[in-house]
Amino acid sequence: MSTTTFAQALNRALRDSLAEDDNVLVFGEDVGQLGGVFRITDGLTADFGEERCFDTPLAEAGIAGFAVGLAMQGFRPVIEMQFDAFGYPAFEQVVSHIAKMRNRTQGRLGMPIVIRMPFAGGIGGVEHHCDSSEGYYAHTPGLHVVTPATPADAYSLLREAIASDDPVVFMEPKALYWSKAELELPVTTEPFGRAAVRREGTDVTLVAYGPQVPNALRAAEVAEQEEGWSVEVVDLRTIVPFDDETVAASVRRTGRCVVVSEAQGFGGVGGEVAARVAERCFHSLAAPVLRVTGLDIPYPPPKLEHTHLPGVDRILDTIARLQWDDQPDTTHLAATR
Amino acid sequence: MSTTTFAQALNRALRDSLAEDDNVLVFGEDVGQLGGVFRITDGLTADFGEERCFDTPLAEAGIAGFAVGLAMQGFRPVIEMQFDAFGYPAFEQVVSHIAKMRNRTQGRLGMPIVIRMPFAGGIGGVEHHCDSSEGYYAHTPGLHVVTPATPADAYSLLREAIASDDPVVFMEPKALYWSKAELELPVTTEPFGRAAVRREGTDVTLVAYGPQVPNALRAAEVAEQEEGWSVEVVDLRTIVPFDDETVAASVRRTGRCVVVSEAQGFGGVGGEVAARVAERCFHSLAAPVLRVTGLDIPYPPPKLEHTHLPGVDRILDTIARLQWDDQPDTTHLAATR
Amino acid sequence: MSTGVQHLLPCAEPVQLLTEDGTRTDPTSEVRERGYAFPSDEDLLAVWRQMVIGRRFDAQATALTKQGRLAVYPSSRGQDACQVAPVLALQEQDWFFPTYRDSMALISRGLDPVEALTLLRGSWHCGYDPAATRTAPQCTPLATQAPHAAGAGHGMARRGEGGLALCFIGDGGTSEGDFHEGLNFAAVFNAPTVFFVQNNRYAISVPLARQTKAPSLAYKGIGYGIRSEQVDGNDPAAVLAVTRAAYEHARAGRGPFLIEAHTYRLEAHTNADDATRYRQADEVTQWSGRDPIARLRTYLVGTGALTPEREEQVAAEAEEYAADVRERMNREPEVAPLSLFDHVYAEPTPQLREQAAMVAAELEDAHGSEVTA
Amino acid sequence: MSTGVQHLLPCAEPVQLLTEDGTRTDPTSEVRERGYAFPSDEDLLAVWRQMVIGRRFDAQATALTKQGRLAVYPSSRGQDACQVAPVLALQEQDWFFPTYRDSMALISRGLDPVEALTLLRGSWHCGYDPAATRTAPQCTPLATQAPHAAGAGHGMARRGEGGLALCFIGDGGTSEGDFHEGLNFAAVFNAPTVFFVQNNRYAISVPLARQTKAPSLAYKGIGYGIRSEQVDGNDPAAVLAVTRAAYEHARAGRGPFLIEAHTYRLEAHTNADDATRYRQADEVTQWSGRDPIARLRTYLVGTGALTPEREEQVAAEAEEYAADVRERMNREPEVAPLSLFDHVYAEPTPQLREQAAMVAAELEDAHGSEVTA
Ligand SMILES: Cc1ncc(C[n+]2csc(CCOP(=O)(O)OP(=O)(O)O)c2C)c(N)n1
Ligand SMILES: Cc1ncc(C[n+]2csc(CCOP(=O)(O)OP(=O)(O)O)c2C)c(N)n1
Ligand SMILES: [Mg+2]
Ligand SMILES: [Mg+2]
Repeated sequence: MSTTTFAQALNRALRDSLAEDDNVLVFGEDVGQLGGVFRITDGLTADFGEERCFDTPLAEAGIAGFAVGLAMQGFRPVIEMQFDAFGYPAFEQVVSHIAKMRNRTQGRLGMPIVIRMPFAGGIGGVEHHCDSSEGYYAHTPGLHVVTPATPADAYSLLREAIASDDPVVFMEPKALYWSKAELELPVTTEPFGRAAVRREGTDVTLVAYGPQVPNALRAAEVAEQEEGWSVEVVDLRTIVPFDDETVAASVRRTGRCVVVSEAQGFGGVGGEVAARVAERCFHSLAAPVLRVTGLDIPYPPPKLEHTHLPGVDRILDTIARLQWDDQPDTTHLAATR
Repeated sequence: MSTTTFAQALNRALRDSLAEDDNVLVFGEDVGQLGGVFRITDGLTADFGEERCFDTPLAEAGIAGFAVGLAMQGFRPVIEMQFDAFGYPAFEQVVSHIAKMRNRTQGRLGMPIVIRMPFAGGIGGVEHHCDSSEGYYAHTPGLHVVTPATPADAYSLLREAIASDDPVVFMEPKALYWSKAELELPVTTEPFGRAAVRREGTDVTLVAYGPQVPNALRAAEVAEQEEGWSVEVVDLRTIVPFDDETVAASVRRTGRCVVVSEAQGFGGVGGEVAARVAERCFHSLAAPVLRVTGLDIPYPPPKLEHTHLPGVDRILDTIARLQWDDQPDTTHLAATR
Repeated sequence: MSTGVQHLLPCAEPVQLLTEDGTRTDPTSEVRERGYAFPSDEDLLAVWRQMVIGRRFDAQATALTKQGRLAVYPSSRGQDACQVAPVLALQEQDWFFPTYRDSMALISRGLDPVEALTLLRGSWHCGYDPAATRTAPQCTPLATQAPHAAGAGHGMARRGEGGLALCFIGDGGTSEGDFHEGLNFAAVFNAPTVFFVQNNRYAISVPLARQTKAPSLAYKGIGYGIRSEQVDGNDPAAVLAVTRAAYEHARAGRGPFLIEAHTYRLEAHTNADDATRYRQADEVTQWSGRDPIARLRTYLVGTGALTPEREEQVAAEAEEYAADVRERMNREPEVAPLSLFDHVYAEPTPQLREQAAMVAAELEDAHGSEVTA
Repeated sequence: MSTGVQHLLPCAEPVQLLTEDGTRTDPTSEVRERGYAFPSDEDLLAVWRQMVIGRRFDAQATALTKQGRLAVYPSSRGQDACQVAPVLALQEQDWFFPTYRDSMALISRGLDPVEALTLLRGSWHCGYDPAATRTAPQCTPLATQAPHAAGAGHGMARRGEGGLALCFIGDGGTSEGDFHEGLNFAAVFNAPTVFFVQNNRYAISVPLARQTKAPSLAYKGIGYGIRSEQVDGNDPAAVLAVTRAAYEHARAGRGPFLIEAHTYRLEAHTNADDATRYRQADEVTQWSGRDPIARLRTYLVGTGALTPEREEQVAAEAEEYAADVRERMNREPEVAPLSLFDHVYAEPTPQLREQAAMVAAELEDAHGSEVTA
């Protein structure tokens, strides 16, 4: 066991994939000699050569489209969008080509492309550097959307993403890059489509992903200590595919649910999760499913980001709204099933 | 009163806005002499001159960005994205500039831009011509997202959009362009942010918008005739701002709700609506809020689009799943409030 | 201006090897220096034959729209030289990146015409196998194929097997950002990719003058350090000669090449378009007089390469081809609703399995009620 | 090549009016023909003065990052001539479109330095009033300002008041599709927009050779039919002369103009960047020797326009300027959490009012608990 940061786990996953398969290519802006602005690709050019890890001109649609062409030739491109908001210029390539190619061609032409994208905030970044754009991609059929929250998942999910025959939008929570775990690499965690119960509890389920998993865990602890609520925390890990089973089983057990998502709330992943839970667990719910999300505003400047971000307090306030005093008759609710 | 099509109402709204305000400019691909591929801008160049309604080079980011520059100079651009999917190249301009400019500049620089976008399917269009992209825009703070479903709203909401000091993504359901109403123009309907109860009912609320409003109304009629269900139909009219009041009031009255949206369901507007309703009307609900949406697939080829689209049958099937036989005790449910 | 950049600029006038009435031009010194060799009769005969078949096919496809057998059809009549010559000059290992307009080019590449028409028939998006045919799906979002072709070219260079990528694009498409990015990537990575602009003077209704103020679209090349040329796109000999030079350039590892072919779309944008709204009849008449097929025919008859017998033969071949297309397109294609779920991902997600089950149940119901009805 | 296109191409070598050691060059005939007039001592003195103040400001801003007073700062040291001359040559009615790197240009335009630093301080996004200053918010998404500047230029032409738009962009930014679309729109609409590329040879770590194979970025102009020039970006006299010619061209209704200024970023990309990872120290040393301020100083001392007294005066002015910036930036800025909701729309939506109420209640709570604590 040794201490591994999230960033190191990602770097190692890239290394191991490059070593294993000659068709894996890593490219994007500043990923070569510089090793990426977050140093996720550090040393790859030195160790695997310019041929395998290289810089491109500054043009995100070009990067994504170039990856499409390379994928047609049997390569497995792993591309980086330097920051979430700088993925928008590539939107058309991602949505109309990368996501749809397999479908358009009746399965004859898959797109084994990984789009790495540092996302979300909490790092004091100026405008356009802290967007949460997972909602756009999750709403696009044909893409997998992966949001690791631990160094082990960072490694294992990235390996799986690169090995996948389908495109993966791999969203890396910037605020977690320097988070650590005791870990021996390589490690294999659960595959795509499996959520993880990160903490068990009986009173309420917090569903979170990516940057908000640590927050949810902190909130759960405080809730237990200060209010005596037993809080279960589910980490989605992958938004697409979605693990209805694990989420619904948890909420059916606890009878209450709060969804935590850092993105602006309206029309986002948080709404999808809340809607699914309410649909599937209706008769088990003792209170409405509530959401704690970012505000419906453009990501704020550094000095105000703490007001925007779902923090422990806001999560606790929301749990408190789950009508604990009403003691609704869950037996009767169950009878209406 | 005379018979007016949806398309004519839009054309008239553009005309009246052009006549009223010299700063209104209409531009995009083929909107000039051709009058647009759907003829929505028919005759505008002839009547108002090349200066006011004109063609541009084929470049959607360019069109949107050019509109930003013109808006900075006090103009009110009304731009057209020829088809929904061809709005994707402009995504960055829309999301990072048009949507955010007022906010970035502390209210000093508004973006009175209308982005007209024919959307959704049902017209036998080939790939990329029938996307439902409202979910992407509704998830973007700073944009109004408007989805008229009647000729009267087409006129009135477009006038309001052009008069608005904020950007509006104005989504025109292609399948409704040739729908008709007896109507005298100009007409003023309810403003942005007000949903309309298009049909009253007591047993279940159908919430729909844009292309699915007529479907919801047809389904309501069949449901009444064939099953004796009294179905209320709410037309959202504008997704952003959202009319929680009207929607929640209806669902609290009926106790049941089905959300109908043509877009692929996952992570879309349908999920947002379902989540809001379930949150706000929890104790009035006799059954979970269900959704009827497009499938989570790329928009299908013409010969298969009927399988994808939420049709009357699928809406009826879904209403049938609302646990009518259980006769849940709504009194007791209310008591848990 | 530095002479070091001269080779990146196109000729001042479009390269022409055959005059409008089918006689050989006296090539300018520029044309000679650039090595645009006049093709052999044999090669030109092959181009002529394929143009005749292509045009017949094109007419047949337009007819199929009237019978409701195609959802829509964008004709390339008038652009026949561009549709045929660059494609015939490709090698099998090369990749071709066509647009929605390039159905004639697809069949020139040897694709099954019914598979080629799948998109426009509306039974699926892409009907042919891109890997087997080394032909990308026809691209509708303008210019998005440019970076694909750059990537594919670079990919082939990496494989080292001598393949190249040919990317078709329209004049309108050159205004999109993806055109710029595609050309730049191709240049920076020295990809063997040939960009072939069919400048047919219109983008639906938008005339070239609204698209660009460049002296010619071929002047865009130097901004990427890409060798460029402009050619009379209705001169099959010139189109063949210039594309061949471009392929040689690319295969020799000298990087991408940009060709602008000046041509004209004789039909409306698609059968659904009304071209009289935006262009004058006499313009169309004028361009009809510059017909690439007639021009090449005159030349080949003149050299004796094209005999009346051969002409009859090819005409019959074209009729047969069209009859086959007509016959096969008149059969209603099979479309399986549940196939909608088959290829969204290699493995369907649980969510898609749920939705497929719902659709299956609906179909069962419908089938059931049909049976009882 | 047709001589008709010659005027759209840049000079073969970057225009230079002052040598590296500050003496007047003997301008080439090309330079003379193009009318790049050597500026007056008075004008050059104004440029020199502003460069001295700008560089002092730049150093001060870098120092503020070390004290945590700025979230980040992208220095433009070394690019001083580009930051100052084009901006001083603008008229008040003109609009300026800067990027994140152009803080020195912002203060050259007369903006309040604290307002100009708001973005980088992190207290809001844009701190100045774009309409009042006729300066767009600093643009971070690369090249997206190019179509804005085209639209603004066109808008000003419509108003007929003689204004123009100046658009700054980096070498890296020229690779983005929006650069292409912006230039093309400007050309097609004949907008009075001047695109000024600060080619500082790096885009963060990506060197120019990875960005383009063009002989020079100025060769991109002809592809849009845009008049283009390349200039020694460390020669303040040449930068001033060429931008002035470009402005005259635009104001005369002759359309947009593209300038590439060859320069160098002496600092790292931002204070957070480590430039030693991707470039050699001797390259930096070499470019340090081409300092635009020293060069112009030598020249002006030579002509007698710059006296020791004036130098002292300006140095003092610069110190005062920096002291004021330091002092004001050391005060903690006021940021009102509820202002987050004020300008998302002209009128907040009901949803935003709900969220504002939630935040207000949280603040009340926090305040309450502070009071009771
Ligand atoms: C990104 C995008 N925007 C708009 C369209 C709609 N559209 C289809 S064809 C066309 C005209 C294209 O003109 P051109 O590139 O000259 O090709 P041509 O049709 O003349 O072959 C347009 C605007 C599209 N397909 N893609
Ligand atoms: C669309 C987009 N992609 C990526 C970035 C991240 N980024 C910020 S500055 C920069 C380098 C820009 O280089 P250049 O255009 O040469 O300007 P310079 O920084 O040298 O002034 C990059 C890649 C961005 N801001 N916008
Ligand atoms: Mg065309
Ligand atoms: Mg640079």
